[in-house]
Amino acid sequence: MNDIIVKTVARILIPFIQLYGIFIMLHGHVSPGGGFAGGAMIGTSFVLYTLVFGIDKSKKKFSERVSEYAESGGILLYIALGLIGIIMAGSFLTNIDAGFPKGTPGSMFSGGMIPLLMIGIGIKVASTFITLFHTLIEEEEA
Amino acid sequence: MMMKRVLTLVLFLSLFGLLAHNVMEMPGKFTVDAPAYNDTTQHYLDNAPSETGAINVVGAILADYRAFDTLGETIVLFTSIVAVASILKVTDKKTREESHDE
Amino acid sequence: MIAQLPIVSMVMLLGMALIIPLFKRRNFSVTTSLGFVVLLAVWVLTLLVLWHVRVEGPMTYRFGNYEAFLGIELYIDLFAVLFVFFILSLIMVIYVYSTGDATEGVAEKEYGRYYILLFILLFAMLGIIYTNDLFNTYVFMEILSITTVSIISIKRKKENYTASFRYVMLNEIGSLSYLFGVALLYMVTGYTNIGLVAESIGQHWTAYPANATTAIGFMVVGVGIKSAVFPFHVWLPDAHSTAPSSSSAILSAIVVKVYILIMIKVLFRVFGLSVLDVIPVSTLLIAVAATGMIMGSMFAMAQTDIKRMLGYSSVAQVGYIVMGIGLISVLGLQAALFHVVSHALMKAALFLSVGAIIYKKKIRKVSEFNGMGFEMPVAMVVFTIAALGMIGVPMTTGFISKLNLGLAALDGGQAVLVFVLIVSGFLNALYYLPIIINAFLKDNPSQIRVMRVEKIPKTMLGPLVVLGALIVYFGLFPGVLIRVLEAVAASLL
Amino acid sequence: MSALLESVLDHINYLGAMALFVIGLHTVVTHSNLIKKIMGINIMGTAVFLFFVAIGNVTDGVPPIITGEDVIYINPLPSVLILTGIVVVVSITVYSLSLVVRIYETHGTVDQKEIARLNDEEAGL
Amino acid sequence: MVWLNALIVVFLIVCAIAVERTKDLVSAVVILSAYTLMMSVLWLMLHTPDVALTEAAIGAGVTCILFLAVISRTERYE
Repeated sequence: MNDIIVKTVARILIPFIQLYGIFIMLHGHVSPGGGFAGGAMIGTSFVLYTLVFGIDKSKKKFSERVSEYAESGGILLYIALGLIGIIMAGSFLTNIDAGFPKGTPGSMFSGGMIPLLMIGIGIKVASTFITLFHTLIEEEEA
Repeated sequence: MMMKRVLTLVLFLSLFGLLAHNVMEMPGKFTVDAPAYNDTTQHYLDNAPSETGAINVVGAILADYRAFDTLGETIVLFTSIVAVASILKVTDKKTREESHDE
Repeated sequence: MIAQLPIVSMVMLLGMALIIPLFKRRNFSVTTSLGFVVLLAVWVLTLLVLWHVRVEGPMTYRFGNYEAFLGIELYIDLFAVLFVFFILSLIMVIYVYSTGDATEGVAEKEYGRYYILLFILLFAMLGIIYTNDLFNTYVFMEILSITTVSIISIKRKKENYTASFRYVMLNEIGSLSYLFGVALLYMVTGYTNIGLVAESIGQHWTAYPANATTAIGFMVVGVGIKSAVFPFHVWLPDAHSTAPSSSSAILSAIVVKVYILIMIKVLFRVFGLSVLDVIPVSTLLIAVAATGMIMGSMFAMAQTDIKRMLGYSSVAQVGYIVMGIGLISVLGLQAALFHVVSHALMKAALFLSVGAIIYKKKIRKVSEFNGMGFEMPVAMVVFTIAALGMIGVPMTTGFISKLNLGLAALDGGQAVLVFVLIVSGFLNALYYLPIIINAFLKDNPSQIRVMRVEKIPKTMLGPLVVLGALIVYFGLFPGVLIRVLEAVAASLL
Repeated sequence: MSALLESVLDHINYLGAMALFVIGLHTVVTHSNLIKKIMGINIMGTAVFLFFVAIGNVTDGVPPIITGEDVIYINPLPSVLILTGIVVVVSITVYSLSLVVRIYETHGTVDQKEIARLNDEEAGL
Repeated sequence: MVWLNALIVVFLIVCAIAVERTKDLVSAVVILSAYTLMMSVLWLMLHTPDVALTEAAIGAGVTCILFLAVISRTERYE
């Protein structure tokens, strides 16, 4: 697709979509949303990028190496937070009891490990959808 | 052929009829008196901000009270990537041709 | 400290799955040996938990230190930990075998992915058995269904794709039916914790009788599809016969049994006898099971492909287990649980020995097995022992479980079922005995006889011998196992 | 008549969920196109989630974001269960779609009857 | 409000039947997308914004893109 209008619009839109996705992801504990929706939005923005600029360019931006690290990293962050719970409070995935700062309910920095978990989920969801889309549309060279 | 289609349609319609009949007996309009709105719900709504620090109760349950479910769900995503890669990723041309021959 | 062991062992399995990608470019044997070390460690930890539970009684583990009605709970009683221990032991045997033969059709570059999926599968099975939460069970069921289907489709043959597709569709119908059942139960009880649902269903089910009926229907049908109870078995033969041999063994011996354990949990833990007495679940289950026992064997007789034959035989054997459950008595449940163990051992032995023959000889037709007893004696002897077990010859576990089932049926006043058992055993003999006889007595006419004993790798030989020995051992000395299972059955009812 | 109508309107979301579940099931079981089957799974999934949402709903309630005002909140637990469920169904969908791609490459069709016919031909040869 | 709810449910059922009946798979995906969006509107009406947001992003967005990607690699018409 070599349409200049599509390219320009996409170039302007994509950062905003990603920004909104990150906003949704980080505000999971104070407003509707959370890791799933935010991660899906970031993922879709990359899908848009792929559709407009082609898969080769998109793969440069989000290479397989990065996606591999993001996939394992999302879960490893989750497990690490869970293990902190075991060490500090004697139970897997403990939040406030394990010493995570509670903060003021309603503010951005509150909820202990909840925003961290949301980031982990968001990374996982986003990278999953990008990788899956790339894998699905990738034609084999005959 | 036509007969078979009509039969399956009747079968599914009667399944729906059975389910609809059953579901009509269940508690209808949900209020705070509904059986599902019990002490668990009340506890979440009253104590979630003080116990977890998050005012969005859905987020609090998702990532704190029932965080183990969410761990399971991220593993589903991880598994789906591995599964899709295991059938779609081209490892190299030779193995593909071998495996598609037969 | 001991309370943390179940979750630690689950995290270890998960961690193993996550670090396998890092080893991809190295020597592959490093990965498999590390995997074996992890499995061994988990096995030892489970042994500790088993000992602890045997002495101290059941224990609960609560995530995030929240009360049971708020969070998720693991309930580790003898039933759970015994079967986890059994599954881990069997998986270890199959794992050793698979390092010799994961290859049957799996491309070399896919080995890493195969073991990732294997460890996640194991994680999901542990989760399903330990968890005490209905929705958590659903999540683990979905992990289990994706992993099981993808260890079939990883072989990348065209028949694998269609078999996996059918399997994944029916699996998903089953999962969603189960989830619908959970929704219905949540609607009137307001809990997802199994213990609390069971408590409050006693009060609510008189007010909304249709609810309990619909929920039990959805959940039993959902789990029934996944465990291939007779009318829903259509996916099983294709899926189990096309999979790589070690996958077939895992699917047939373990995964199907895990779904049966969920069915036991749902029927006895969630609903309990007060509901089961009123809703005619027992009659339906027994009718379905008896039909399955006969029809499965009939279908198996018509097969020419040996792995498809074993698949249909699984349908019949699941019927035995469901019959034991359907009797709704301590004796019946104990017989069903014993058959879960004995069928797992026998089916694993059958699939692995057939797998060894396929690995060496590349034959799959029943008729080509003539004279195989001289060419691959060990594999064929193990096959014979397991097949005799399937028929129900004394000195094998199969005999003990059939005896138990027959006694339980008589105890429940269902003498017809004894007849069905005998007929089914006879049918089993009709398709297993010719293979054995031909393998040891007949020469293969299509091949020029080369009296050369085929050597199979030690990693494949060892597991076969172990499984054969276990079948005979539990056939001769079933006492301890039966006593333990009787205690488990009594605790469930 | 009006009593029945009122009862139906009270249960409209449940009835809708049941209807969609049955329609989805019908699509999965009887339709021969594989992609349509996957769509049927998606419809079944949303039906179950609609049922969950309807359970959690409270008439005139507000979303469970605690602001300290004196209002009735809806039940938050079903929402959480659905959030997990949605992602699970998407994962299954993607996996089945990738199988469809491979089936098309090996069989040249995505129609189940056609595939069964091809397999029969192969077995006959 | 109740009537609007009923109307949406009827719309959903019609959409679901249309998905099954349509011969053109791309149209079916578009109808499925409309179905999912209407479902998330219904969920918004039932006061569950979290779920509605996620369903709109994942169900209507990602799922339909993946369906289209697969249809582009296979057949469009049944």
